Amino acid sequence: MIFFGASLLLILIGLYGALVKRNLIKIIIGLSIMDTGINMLIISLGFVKGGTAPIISLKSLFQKNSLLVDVSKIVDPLPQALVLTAIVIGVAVTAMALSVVIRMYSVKKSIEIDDFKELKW
Amino acid sequence: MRKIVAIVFLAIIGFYIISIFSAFQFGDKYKGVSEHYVKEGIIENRGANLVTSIVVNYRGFDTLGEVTVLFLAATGLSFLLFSCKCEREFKRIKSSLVLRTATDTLFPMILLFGAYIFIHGHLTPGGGFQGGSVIASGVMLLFLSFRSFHPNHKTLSTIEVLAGISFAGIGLLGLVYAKSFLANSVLPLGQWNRLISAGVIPLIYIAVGLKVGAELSGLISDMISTTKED
Amino acid sequence: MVNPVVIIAITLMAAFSIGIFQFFGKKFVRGVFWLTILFDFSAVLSIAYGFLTGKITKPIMVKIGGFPPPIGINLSVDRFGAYLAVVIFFIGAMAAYHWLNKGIDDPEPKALVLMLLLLLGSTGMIFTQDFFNLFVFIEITSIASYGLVASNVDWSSLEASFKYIVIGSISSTFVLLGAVLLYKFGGSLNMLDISSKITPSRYGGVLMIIAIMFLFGLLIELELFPMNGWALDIYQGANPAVVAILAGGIVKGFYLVFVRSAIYLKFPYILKIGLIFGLTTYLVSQFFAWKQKDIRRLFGYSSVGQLGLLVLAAGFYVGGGLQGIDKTYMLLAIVFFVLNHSFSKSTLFFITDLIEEKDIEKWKGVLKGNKLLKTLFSTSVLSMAGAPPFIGFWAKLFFVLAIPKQYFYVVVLVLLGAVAEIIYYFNLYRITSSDSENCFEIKGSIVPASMNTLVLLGLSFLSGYYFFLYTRISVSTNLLIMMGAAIIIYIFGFSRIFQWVLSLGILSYALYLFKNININLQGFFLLFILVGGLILVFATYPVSKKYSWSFYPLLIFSVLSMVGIALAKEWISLFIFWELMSWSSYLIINQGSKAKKASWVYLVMSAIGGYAMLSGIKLLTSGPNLVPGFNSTAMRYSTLSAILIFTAFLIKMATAPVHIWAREAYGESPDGFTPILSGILSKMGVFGAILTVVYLLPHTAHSSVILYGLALFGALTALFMALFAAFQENVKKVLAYSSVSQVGYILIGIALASSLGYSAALYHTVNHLIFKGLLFVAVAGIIYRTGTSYLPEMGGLIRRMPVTFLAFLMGIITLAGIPPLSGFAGKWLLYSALLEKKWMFILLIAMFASIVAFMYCYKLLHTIFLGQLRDKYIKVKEVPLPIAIVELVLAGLTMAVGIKPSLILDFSDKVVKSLGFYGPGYAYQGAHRIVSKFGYWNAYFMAVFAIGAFIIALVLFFLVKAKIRKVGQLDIGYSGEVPDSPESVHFGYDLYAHMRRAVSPFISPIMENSYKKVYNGIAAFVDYARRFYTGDLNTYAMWVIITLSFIFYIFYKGVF
Amino acid sequence: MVIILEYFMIFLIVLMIALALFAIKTKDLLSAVIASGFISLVASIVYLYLQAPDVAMTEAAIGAGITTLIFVVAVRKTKGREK
Repeated sequence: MIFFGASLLLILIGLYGALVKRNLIKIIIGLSIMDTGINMLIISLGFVKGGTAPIISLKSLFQKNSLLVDVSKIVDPLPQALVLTAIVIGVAVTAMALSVVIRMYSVKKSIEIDDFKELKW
Repeated sequence: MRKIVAIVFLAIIGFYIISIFSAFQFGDKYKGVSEHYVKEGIIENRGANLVTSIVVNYRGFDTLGEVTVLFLAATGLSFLLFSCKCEREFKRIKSSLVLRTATDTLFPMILLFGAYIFIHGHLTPGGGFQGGSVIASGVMLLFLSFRSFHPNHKTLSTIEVLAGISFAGIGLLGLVYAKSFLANSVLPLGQWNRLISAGVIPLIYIAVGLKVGAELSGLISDMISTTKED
Repeated sequence: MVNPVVIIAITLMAAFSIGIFQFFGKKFVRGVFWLTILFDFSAVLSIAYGFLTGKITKPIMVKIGGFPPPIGINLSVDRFGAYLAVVIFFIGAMAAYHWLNKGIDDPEPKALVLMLLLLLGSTGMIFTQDFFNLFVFIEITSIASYGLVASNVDWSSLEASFKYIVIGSISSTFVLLGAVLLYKFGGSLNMLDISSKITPSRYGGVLMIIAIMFLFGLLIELELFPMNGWALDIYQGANPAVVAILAGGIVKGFYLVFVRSAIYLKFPYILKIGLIFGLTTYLVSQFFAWKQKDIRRLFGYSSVGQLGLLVLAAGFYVGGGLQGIDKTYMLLAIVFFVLNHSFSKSTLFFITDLIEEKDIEKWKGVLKGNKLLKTLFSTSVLSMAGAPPFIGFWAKLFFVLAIPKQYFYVVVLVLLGAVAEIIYYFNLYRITSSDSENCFEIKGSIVPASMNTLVLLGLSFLSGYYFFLYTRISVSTNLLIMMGAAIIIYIFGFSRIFQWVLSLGILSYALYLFKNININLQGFFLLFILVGGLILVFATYPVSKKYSWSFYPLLIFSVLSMVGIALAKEWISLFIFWELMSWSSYLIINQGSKAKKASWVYLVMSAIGGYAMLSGIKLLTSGPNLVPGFNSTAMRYSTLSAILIFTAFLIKMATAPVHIWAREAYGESPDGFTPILSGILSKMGVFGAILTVVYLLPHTAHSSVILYGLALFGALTALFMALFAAFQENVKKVLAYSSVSQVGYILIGIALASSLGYSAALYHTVNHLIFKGLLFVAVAGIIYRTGTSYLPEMGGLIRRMPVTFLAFLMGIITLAGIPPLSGFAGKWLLYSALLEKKWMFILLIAMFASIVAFMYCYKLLHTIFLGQLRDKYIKVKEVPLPIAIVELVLAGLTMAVGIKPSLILDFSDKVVKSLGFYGPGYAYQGAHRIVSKFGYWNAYFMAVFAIGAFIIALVLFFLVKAKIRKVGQLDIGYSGEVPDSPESVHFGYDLYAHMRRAVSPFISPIMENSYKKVYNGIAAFVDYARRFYTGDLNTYAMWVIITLSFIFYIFYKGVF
Repeated sequence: MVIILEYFMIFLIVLMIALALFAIKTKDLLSAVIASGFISLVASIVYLYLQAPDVAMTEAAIGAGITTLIFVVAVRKTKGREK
């Protein structure tokens, strides 16, 4: 249960960074913290008490085309697969955002939001 | 002021999201498709690592999308950073002797380790993405230690393209052989828990590993290299 | 048909392979790019074609990985997905072509890769049937757009891109969270599978929060108020080619995904979301755009508004409880809205990039000169603003018809927003079509915009066809074919005389077609329009050369749409042709060189009227009957609907409180068109008013009050407009007020609702066409020769234009209602009718108004023709032949009718009888003696008497002529200076200055000023209010969070 | 043993949140970046506890490694400190 709470807190702290911080890189850091929080939430949603990792590599567990281990003792593999994707997507977005920030810096020599309010109204 | 408003509204959202957790007990059993994956995964795919089975086979389409996202990020990054017609330049401070010597020994091993990870993706934890990023971290080490190092972009691109095309191509082969895109029926499934098993899963993971490795290396090199005007 | 997954695989492979091809050179990359796009486009086209022809009926399900749906991912291509994919690839190809043509910043291969993957991502997003896979494709789409948005030489695109990245990340976070929680909830990620596990009753608990989170992520991408600041910044800052594909294609993909997810999730509050957020977004953006100075941001506001409307429509479609035909209508409305917006808006964005000018004021005169550009721009703007016969109009119409009647306030608000939309779009159009010395170079290729417009035109045709197909409204095919012929006239724009002959040919053919028509109310007006139109169009040829090549097609279009009004059998078809008439007449008036502002006011007033009519018609509908006919008298209608419908007609007649458009629009409209505007077009208001009084008012409560009110309006109009006319110095404006004043008399006649009243109204309608057509045509000829419409610059023209003078004189006599000409009979009938009804107060005003009318009658005649001829007009010739012919024909007509009023009264009698009265309320004694209960009048005797008096006066005039001394124009002068300004040398200037003080409180433009004040007040308010979009990223993000908490609060009724 | 592990997890979680707060609060961008990298690293240990070795590897390699690297590069290129 504390994992849920912790992930939620991470998400909210990350969002708070995006809402309040005036520095562009700080905002991206906030978003990446939020990503971590979400990933952790997904993993903890897939956890099963007393379960093992979804890798069945011991000979004793799988014989003659049938699974010997109790299914409910293996944690849910699907959320893990989803998180794999989510992490990669997260790094892609971060890289994209940072490259935009680098370009913005090369134009205005600043990475403060206050210098990027030209588009409005 | 802004901070207070943010905290208040985030608290409201947090309050509502917490209510979800009352419905999902931590550590509860799961139902639905995952049961199928766990029960039938090995039988259908002969891969010991169920996560790999899901990532490459059951939800292989997601992975194709994921590879695309990374490819997109690498492309977009170099599109943005080099949209002016400046020459690229690679200048960094000189690194220490210790680092350079260590790199000489470590780099091949890191590459090998990365390759191991993605080749054994269907058997052990890890796979294309993990292996690829390990390889990229090896390349990163080269960046740190050698002042004038920069990878050959043509080679990287070629690896990337071939790997990408073979991923999609394997998918299309599945369409030809089994009337279903990305179907795992091009190769025989083989024996469970062997290196050569699980049909096309290792092949796909090798392609993904190479592609991710090349992409991330290119991405890092793009980030680090500067243009002359800076 | 191609397997949909192959589209995705091939596109991906192509995108990957560009990495190698870029080493061979740009040409290879472009080749790969175009081949891929071609393949994709033809593939989705083949699927869409299969759906369209009915070869494919069920959604195409594609298993991926060989696993059945809940286990593996699957694609599901349904009808709308396929259609939308076609649209996306088409617009994507056009945008890419445009961009390549303008030149992409250096790493061109990378840009093409991003473009391909953007299209791929949105296609996948539409096709997939898996919640998590949807998230992946959303991310592909988003990241590709982040990169593309940032790509512009202008650094502001970076700012836009960064804002998009942050808000987009927040959005996709919620989508991801929602998707995973849905998996946890339902045990799978397949949309159908989840859907089968959801029942509405489960929405009491956590499902509500999960669904809200998932849908909210998509809602952010739909740019709903108040969380759409980032989107507007993208529209403003990013490369227009990219914006075109985003606004035209990608956002529609998000929309489809949103609607589909809401359906799968069985979300119960989708209508509330539409009503709260969709409607607010629509209204807010339509008003915020008013004072926008940046053209791209203006279009951005419009796009956002359209999305709001789409969300509202989706709310009704999914959760509005629609069944049967309503649901079909709403679906069609949504499809049409999407198509309209995609093609028009992308065209507009292409055009902004062709002009490369951001400030609206600098667009002044852009459309002058380049016909093709003008056509493209006008088509898109018209379609966006919902002008018939373009697709945006049919969309709006279907939408309004489909909304359930208990949501009438939604209809009103949506139409209000539509008026606001017209206000800013045509403010822009006013600027772009005005004269200016600015020189514009088109930078780039015009091909994409043209292709888009071609598709738009095709779609408009199809959508109109579908409208008539589904509503089963009967429409005369002949009429439509003739309207189509207007396009041929358009094509032959190079030869003005050919256009003229063709127009006359079409009108004559129409007259021939309807020659045997039954004379009832409709038939009467049909003949009236066609005969009057034929005569007046005949006179246009000499003056038409001053105007654009689209003058004749629009003219024919407007006359034929009036025919359509007369032929209408249902209120809806009346509305359609009414709008056609308003818009085409707007476009004609706009061609006047000083008429830009005037035509804008005319259009806005017409739009208010037209939409008031539409909402009134909406109130008339009942149950399944969505297209009420005139005779559906089964139920009692609400007074409100009658008033709303009446508003449209009153505005077109320009009666008292809504007259503000009349002076300038009449005064500045093309001289060839003013006679038609005054003589025929404003009479369509009369037609509609009679229709309403006859068919609608008897079924409402308070009908007698409304009638008396109408009569009062009419009387006041007659009086005040006559007064205003006396103080005008522009000949066309004098006649403008005069026209409105005369229409006031007609309105009194209609309001009497008695047989005598109708007779008076109908008689006067025709009579007014004759003499006002005559006067306006004569004035057109005079302006053509002298080049001025300013009264003090004229004078003494009697010597140069005797024929015109004679005709003009007869027109004035008729106008004044003096026997022997046709004017007298109308007044006699009207006063008799008023006496019969004992409306003495109105009678008093009407009579007083007639006296006031003498003031301007005298002034006109006197100032134009009498007095001294100015030197510069010494060599002026008589008016051109076609005009002279028309003058003489009309003068002959007024004389003939004056002697024999039954020429008109025979027809009006039939009409009055067809309206259910026993007779006209008067009787004939012999051929010329007409009797009512208040007396008799012998037209023949009076004519002889009056002509005799005239001859005696003439003889006397020549006998005493010897005593007149002639003074040369330059004989006046004081202090050694010769005054030459027209005001100081012309005795007719400010003829009634001595009366001005007495009546000044009555002639001050109170109404006009108060309208202006209201407009300026709203404009100032919205100008201030749009500071809501501060440009600050944190604030934008904050609004996202605030909106989410709000949604949680209103939709979630606690687990706690 | 199990109980010690659970306490250790609680410690890690508290550490993560503290790091997150630090990353948001600190004025020095480089420290913030390093802190956020640490969060990922700690998270990957948590994933191991939650029986997700694949994810743990990915998070460590990509989340803590690559992401931090590109952050550091970006911070250096923008020579940034928060105002």
